[in-house]
Amino acid sequence: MTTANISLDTAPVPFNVRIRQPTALIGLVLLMWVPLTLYVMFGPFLSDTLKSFVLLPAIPATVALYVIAVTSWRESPVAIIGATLVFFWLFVAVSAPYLPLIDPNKPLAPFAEMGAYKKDHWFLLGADFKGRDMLSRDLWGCQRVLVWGVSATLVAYAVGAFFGLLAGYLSGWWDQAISLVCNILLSFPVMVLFILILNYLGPSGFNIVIAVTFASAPAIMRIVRGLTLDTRSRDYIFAAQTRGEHPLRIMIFELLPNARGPIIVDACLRLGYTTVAITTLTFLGLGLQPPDPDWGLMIKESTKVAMVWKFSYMLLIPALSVSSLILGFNLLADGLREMSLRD
Amino acid sequence: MLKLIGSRLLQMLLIMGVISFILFAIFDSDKFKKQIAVNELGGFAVSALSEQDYQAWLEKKGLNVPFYQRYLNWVAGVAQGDFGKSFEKNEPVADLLATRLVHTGLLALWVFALMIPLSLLFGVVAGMKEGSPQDRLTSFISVLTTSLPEIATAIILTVIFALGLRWLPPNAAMVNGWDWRALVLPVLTLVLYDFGYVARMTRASMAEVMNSQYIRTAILKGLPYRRVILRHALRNALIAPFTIIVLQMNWLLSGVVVVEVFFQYAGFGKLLLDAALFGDIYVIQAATLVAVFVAVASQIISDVGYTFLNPRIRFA
Amino acid sequence: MARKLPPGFEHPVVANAFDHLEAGRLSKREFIRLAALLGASAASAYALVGLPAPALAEGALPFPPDDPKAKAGGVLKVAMQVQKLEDPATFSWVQMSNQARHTLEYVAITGPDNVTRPMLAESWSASPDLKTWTFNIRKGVMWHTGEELTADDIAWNIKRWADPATASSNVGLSVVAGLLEDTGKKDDKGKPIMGLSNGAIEVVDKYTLRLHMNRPVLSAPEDLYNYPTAIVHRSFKAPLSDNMIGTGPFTLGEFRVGDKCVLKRVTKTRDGKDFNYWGGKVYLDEIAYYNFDSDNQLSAFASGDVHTLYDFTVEQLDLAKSLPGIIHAARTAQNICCRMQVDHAPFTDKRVRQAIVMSVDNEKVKNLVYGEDGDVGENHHVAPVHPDYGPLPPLKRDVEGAKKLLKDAGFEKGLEVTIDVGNTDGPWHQTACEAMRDQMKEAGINLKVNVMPAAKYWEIWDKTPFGCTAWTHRPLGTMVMSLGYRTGVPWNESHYANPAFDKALDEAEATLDVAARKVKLAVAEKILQDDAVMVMPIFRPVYTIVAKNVNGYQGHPTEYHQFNKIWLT
Amino acid sequence: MTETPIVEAATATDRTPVLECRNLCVSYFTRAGEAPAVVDFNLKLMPGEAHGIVGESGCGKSTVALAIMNYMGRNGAIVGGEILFQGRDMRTMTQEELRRIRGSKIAMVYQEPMASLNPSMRIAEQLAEVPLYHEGVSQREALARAESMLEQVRLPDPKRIMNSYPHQISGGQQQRVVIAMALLSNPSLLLLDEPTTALDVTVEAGIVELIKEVAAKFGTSLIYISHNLGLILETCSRLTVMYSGEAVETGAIHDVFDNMRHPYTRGLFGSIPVPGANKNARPLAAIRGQLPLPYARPKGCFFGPRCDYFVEGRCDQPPLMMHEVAPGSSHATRCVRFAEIDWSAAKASVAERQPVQRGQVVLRVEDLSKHYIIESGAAALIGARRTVKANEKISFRAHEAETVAIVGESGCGKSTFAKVLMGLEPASAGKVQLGEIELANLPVQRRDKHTISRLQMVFQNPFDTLNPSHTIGGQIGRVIRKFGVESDPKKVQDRVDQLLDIVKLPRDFAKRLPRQLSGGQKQRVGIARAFAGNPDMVIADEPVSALDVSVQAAVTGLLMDIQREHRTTLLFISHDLSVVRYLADRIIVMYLGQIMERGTTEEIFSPPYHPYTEALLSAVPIADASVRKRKIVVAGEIPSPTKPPPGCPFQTRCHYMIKGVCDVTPPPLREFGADHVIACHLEKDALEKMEPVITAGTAA
Repeated sequence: MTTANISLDTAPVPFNVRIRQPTALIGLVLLMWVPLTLYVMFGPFLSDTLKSFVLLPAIPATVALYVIAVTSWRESPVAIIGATLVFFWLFVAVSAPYLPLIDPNKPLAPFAEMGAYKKDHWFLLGADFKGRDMLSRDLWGCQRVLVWGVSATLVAYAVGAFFGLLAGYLSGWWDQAISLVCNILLSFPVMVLFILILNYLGPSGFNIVIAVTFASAPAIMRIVRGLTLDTRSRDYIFAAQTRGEHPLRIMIFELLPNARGPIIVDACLRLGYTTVAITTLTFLGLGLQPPDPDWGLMIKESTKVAMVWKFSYMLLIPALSVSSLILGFNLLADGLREMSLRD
Repeated sequence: MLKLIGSRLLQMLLIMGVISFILFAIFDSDKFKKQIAVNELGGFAVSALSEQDYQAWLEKKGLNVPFYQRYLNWVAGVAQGDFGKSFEKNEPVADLLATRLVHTGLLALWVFALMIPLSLLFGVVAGMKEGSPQDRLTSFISVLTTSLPEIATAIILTVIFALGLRWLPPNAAMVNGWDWRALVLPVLTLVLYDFGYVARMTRASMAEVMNSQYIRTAILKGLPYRRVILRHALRNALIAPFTIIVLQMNWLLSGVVVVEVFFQYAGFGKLLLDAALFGDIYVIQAATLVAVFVAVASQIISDVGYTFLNPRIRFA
Repeated sequence: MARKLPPGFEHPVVANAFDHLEAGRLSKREFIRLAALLGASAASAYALVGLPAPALAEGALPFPPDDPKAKAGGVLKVAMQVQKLEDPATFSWVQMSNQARHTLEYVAITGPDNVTRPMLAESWSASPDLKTWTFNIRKGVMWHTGEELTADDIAWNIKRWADPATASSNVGLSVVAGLLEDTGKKDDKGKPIMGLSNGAIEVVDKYTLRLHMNRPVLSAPEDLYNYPTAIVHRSFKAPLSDNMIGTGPFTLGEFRVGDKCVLKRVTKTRDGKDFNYWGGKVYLDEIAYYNFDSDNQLSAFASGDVHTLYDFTVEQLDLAKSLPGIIHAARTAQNICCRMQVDHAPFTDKRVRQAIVMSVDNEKVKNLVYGEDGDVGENHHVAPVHPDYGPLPPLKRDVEGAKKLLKDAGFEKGLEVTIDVGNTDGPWHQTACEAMRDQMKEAGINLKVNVMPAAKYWEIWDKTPFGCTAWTHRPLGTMVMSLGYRTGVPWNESHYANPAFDKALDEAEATLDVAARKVKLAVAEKILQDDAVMVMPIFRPVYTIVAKNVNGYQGHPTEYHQFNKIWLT
Repeated sequence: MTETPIVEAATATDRTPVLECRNLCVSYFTRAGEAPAVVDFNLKLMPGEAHGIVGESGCGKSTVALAIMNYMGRNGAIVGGEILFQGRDMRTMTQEELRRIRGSKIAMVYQEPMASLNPSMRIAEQLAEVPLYHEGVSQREALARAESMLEQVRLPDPKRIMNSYPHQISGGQQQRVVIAMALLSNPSLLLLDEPTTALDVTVEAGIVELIKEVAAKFGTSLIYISHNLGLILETCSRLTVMYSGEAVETGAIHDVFDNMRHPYTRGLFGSIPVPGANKNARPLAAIRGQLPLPYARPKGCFFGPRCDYFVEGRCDQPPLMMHEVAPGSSHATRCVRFAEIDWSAAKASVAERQPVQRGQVVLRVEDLSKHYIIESGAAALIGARRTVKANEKISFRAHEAETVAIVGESGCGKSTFAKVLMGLEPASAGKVQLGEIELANLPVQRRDKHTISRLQMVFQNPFDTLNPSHTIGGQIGRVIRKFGVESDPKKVQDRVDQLLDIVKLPRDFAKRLPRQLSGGQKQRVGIARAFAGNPDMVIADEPVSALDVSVQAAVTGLLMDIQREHRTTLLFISHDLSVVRYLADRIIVMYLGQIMERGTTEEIFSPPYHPYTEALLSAVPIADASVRKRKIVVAGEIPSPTKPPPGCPFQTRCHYMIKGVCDVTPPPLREFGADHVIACHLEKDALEKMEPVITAGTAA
């Protein structure tokens, strides 16, 4: 009998324990996120001095978060790989201003090839058609995608989850009405919806947030609604009701926390979709605007100047970068799902 | 069942009506009229136009009448199969749309023809034995492919096969007449993305079925493995993928925009984008409605198919 | 009249010009152009000044000579936006005229050498006061209908342009404007309605047409090759694409806006007789324009889909260089005009404008974007390629001066300005502005470059206080100045209003003596330059690329396509 | 003696065991490493013999079954011992050989019939497969056999059943189909894994009868796996008691039942409410502690930590062997000290309690009715509306400090009644008075704090009753604050601790999350939460049905104690008559939303009976060899509450059914004694003539 090897195993910490984080962690997340958002969204309004150090606190926060993530997701290599990819880009995003990179908008040596040494600068990844350093542009490029992508997803979730809870818990005509609106929105192919909305609002980061909200919120609403319907029939909800709790309280404190797991998984996937969307839209000229570096933009600009083998790196670099980020999100989602299924 | 379909179709028409009206309303703004003028006459010319000339131009374009009136005319026209005339392309929208849809249809046809068998095969094989090498392989491939956005896939494929190896043309504009080689890259791009997703779904559903108790029953009945898989497992495992595959039509309409623009393939997606950028309201209208139609129709089909495949619901 | 000039050069202006030539006040090329304009044959003009004349097809046809090796047949594929063909008189894009140019021809044709030669006209002459112009119409020019082209046809076309109902931009051309008079009627906004003064167009006989201007016009023949002046058949009714009757060797085959425009050789007239083209041999069977928006034209060429393309931007130059093909760079007066609205703070203060202008080194900017190609702008919108360009001393960058001016203007703490950029001709606009940004910084000016989509820019190009507008090529310096800077003219985007300038410009336009005119125009140029209305760093070349197997291709400064003598190997 | 077990019925001739397990060890391999599910399991099964395996959840009894089938799933494996089927070791067989045995020689019946039938195949095909693939008969032949087999398992209208999909027939019918499937190829061994757990008592009785019959008829050997000792007693001749993967005691039914020799077995029996048991006279004795996790088992005797006879240095010394109770006897136990323990002494281990006097009326229910109108989904499209009479004319009273039990099978509307009481659903008609307040149509939102706190509830499913994302303390505290018992954090905290003490949970549980608790502990917290607001009345909806017997006893005991202390009125909703008998003062028997019989516990359990009560009583399996039962097996299934039969709801299954009366007019209320009411068409005397169903024999 092999009872020996069992004793040294400890019961795995359940998934939700890991997801359900102490407030300190939330603090860290904010510490990472708020500066980054400030820097990217409101950069123009910040004074240069402020701009120069606003991101400093975010760097240790990011590293800390990464360490926590890796340690707590130990037993899911998939999740760890995902986290590593995502956090790599997060790290680059928050530390870009402090990395030894030249100004990503500075035209130096057009079409300098990979590893070329021109204008006393090494172009490790070459330069684009304006002679701007690809490496620098590629690294800086992740900032906007990350910030806009994540904020868009967040907003979409806030809206979607709220209506989902409403529809799922109150049901009745609330459900009817909300579902109808969602059906209308869901009957558009996403890209069509994006094109229409952005074409109407005009291309800009904030409008992308709006567009993404319109496109994703219905789907999210459906998910949350489903989860709510499922949870709603649980005894602890009855318990709360028989305690005479206010519906809003029940929704937010009793229902929502238990929909957490699936929502987080879905959110990761959705982050991927949003990233794709933003890059694609920018490529189509409906998204973020030049001159600041952005992967979609780099692709867009390169497609008309780099259509030969010799210059193809201009296309490949941003394409691979964005893919790696999305891969990160997807793996993360997979890992989390895997873990949530285990316990 | 028929009642259900009927009501869904009705709902669809309603939705279409609402949407088209909204579109007319928002594209009625001076901004968009100006945009059309600029695109057609050029910025210099437009700003040189006197107000009177501009009005004359609007009148020539039929943009001077209030939008609800235009909407009514348009609806009336649609009733007789006349979708109006494209400002940019200067030809009846119906013809324009028809040709573009044929192109995109062809693209989609190939995509499905390749994607469905591939993804189902991989998915089923992977799902049959969870955790087996082929399962891990499939999962890996599908995560990878789903993580490559079309634009990236398109670029990578183009760089390798068109710019590098020079086996295939880098764009699908097909100026020298029809050329299947030009279609390869766009199709591959779409297949690659879609394959992963469907394969994952198929795998998941197959795995779930294989873990179900009735499969255990079937095995413990002493049935041959082939029988268990083919008769007991597949039927139940393919219900979910079926609906997903049908819903891919909807997704494909989004996918083609990028691919067609990147490869300059004169299809539906490119048409829609051009129209939107130009402010070509009648084309936008028709294109959007077509898109919505396809989307909703595919939803209906998948629902109906689902109920049909699933006795539990069919005889509820 | 120092000495007797050979026949054809009788015109006093020509004679006078010859004196300037002798005295070295006028370049040989300018003399040739002028002589040709005023009716002398280009060939003889070349001979007179002792320059090798570009060879022409036999019978002095205005096309390159036939190449003995030339092989007939083949389809020339061109990447270009394929646009709609409505009314040639209201063409708004050169692309449209290119689609039509091999069907609808012009009275005159300006060659790559910028010398204007007769086309549908056989020759012309101008009265000494330049108010009366006589055009002898070429005999034996056949419409696709089989009829012969007559003076009446031309007259009919000119009348059509002059008719307000046509709303043709041609009325802006001096050759047409000279024929108009105030009808006394006014439109709703009180603008006088102009109409043909009676007897302005006189059809002397079947082959002779005489125009009576109410003011001297120098550039009549040149105007008649302006792209909206294509000559259409009397049966013309818009849209052109429905029934394309012309005198050219090609007519419309397949046509789909935004897709393709295929031109087919005309062999039979409409009534089934053989069609013989006046212009001698034509080699191509078809000319096929395929729709590619400007970004994708070069990649289309790269993938071998097309033989040539409309144009590509400087960013694509390196890509183009890496491709097999001959790159043509035509020197033009196309430019970007970073102009400030003089009635909009802070630009109301002349010192601010001057500071901005002084802080920029035009040559550096130009070199950064175009390297050796193109001409450095001098902030007065007249380009060296303009025949009436009056040279001024080159600009000097003066950062200190700029700083001082700013200080005086009360901006010692530095100045914040934003420039709108639409990249309407490609990202190089942005590049240029970013270069300017970096230079201005040294003078304490903080320039913010605000990039927007082209279509969006065209909505605000004449409204934004500080914008980077692209102006296309126009044959004469006077022309651009009066279009853009006269008080109150519609395209005056800078809202510049200076009577002194207007006066100087009037005088320049009124002067017929070329050299004198250059001098007069220089005055206007100086005024504009000193008022610091714009930074105009670049006159850009236009690039196109042609596959090796295309013979006889000639680039044209205004990107007009003329493929009669092109043949493929 | 109960009625003849199957051994006698089919005494096999040849003496080779059908099945023999020798030192069988099965493990599951998880992330946490190897988790032994079955350890050193031995079993010898003679032809025609029926062997029972009992144990609580997680004791590995189902694993044994699957191991015998040699089907261990992905992460399971037989790591030791051998399984001899008719003398051949199954572990040496090839997949093909196994396939030929499975379903033909060895067949299995599963716990959840619905899940074990393929939802997208017609019954006919699923049945026909068996002969098709094992005997290679023709399609027609196979179908014919299938149909006749359906008849043999007493399915009405086999034709219809053949052509229907699993979801179209009721649970009981599904289980019969599964049994038919198992018997189709006339197996020599039939494995039954909790075959009736998912079914209602009356239905269960039918199935059990069937199993016994067919086994007798086909001379099949049975292995009957169940957590219910009563069922084992009824079906088997031998049994094995399992605990935490080990067989702790095995032997012939009567040896084990009458003189058990393992503390766990003893504990198990001690915690089952048998007729003798009574909350005051003979309270149940729960087993303390809980089942160890597979990877956290103690050294030596796995039961050690929970055992009263635990002795250090002996009980914690592996390996523990099975010891024959008497040399040569087949009765064996895994207790090292079985010889020293005084088994007769240790019987009544728990002290008696004084019965409480009931106070005045707290709850008054009069003619309460609750009807639903369903027009959901498909129905809506057809435009059909059906009214479901969940409750019909319910009236009764509940007094202070008294326990009123509502008994009934699924669909009898007992849970709906609870919802109406709690104000989650409005009543359709009738009165409900809590003290003076009329609650019938007072939704919970409109009830004031006080009223709400007076009426609280304990829920059925321990895994749902607590919100997984809040700490125990938080959830109890919330109630305290909500009901304004206490407000300032310190006091609340104290109160929480107090309550945890009351439900016998360590105080530091306050900081724990529900998932870190066992089912029983969760249920305790649920009780604590219910009593947090000092309610006058607590509704307990099947509070223990989802718990293992040993835990059940503890929880019910706890409930009783608290009630006793607070003189709370307890409304105990349950389907389990034995539990009800144990703890209720008065009982209400419901069927399809109507009260069939109402009276004190004694009145209910002794004649006169309502025919349904009678059937119910006889259906309940009793784990006491000394008790005799009158067999009344009711036919058929419980009709769906959406289309109840006319007249008396029970008429479809009642064997006293009077044509033209019962199926036309609703039954009259017949009064016996103070508050003993029976709703039946039978005349009073007819009812009174009934014989008692359960007669306690002389205890061995």
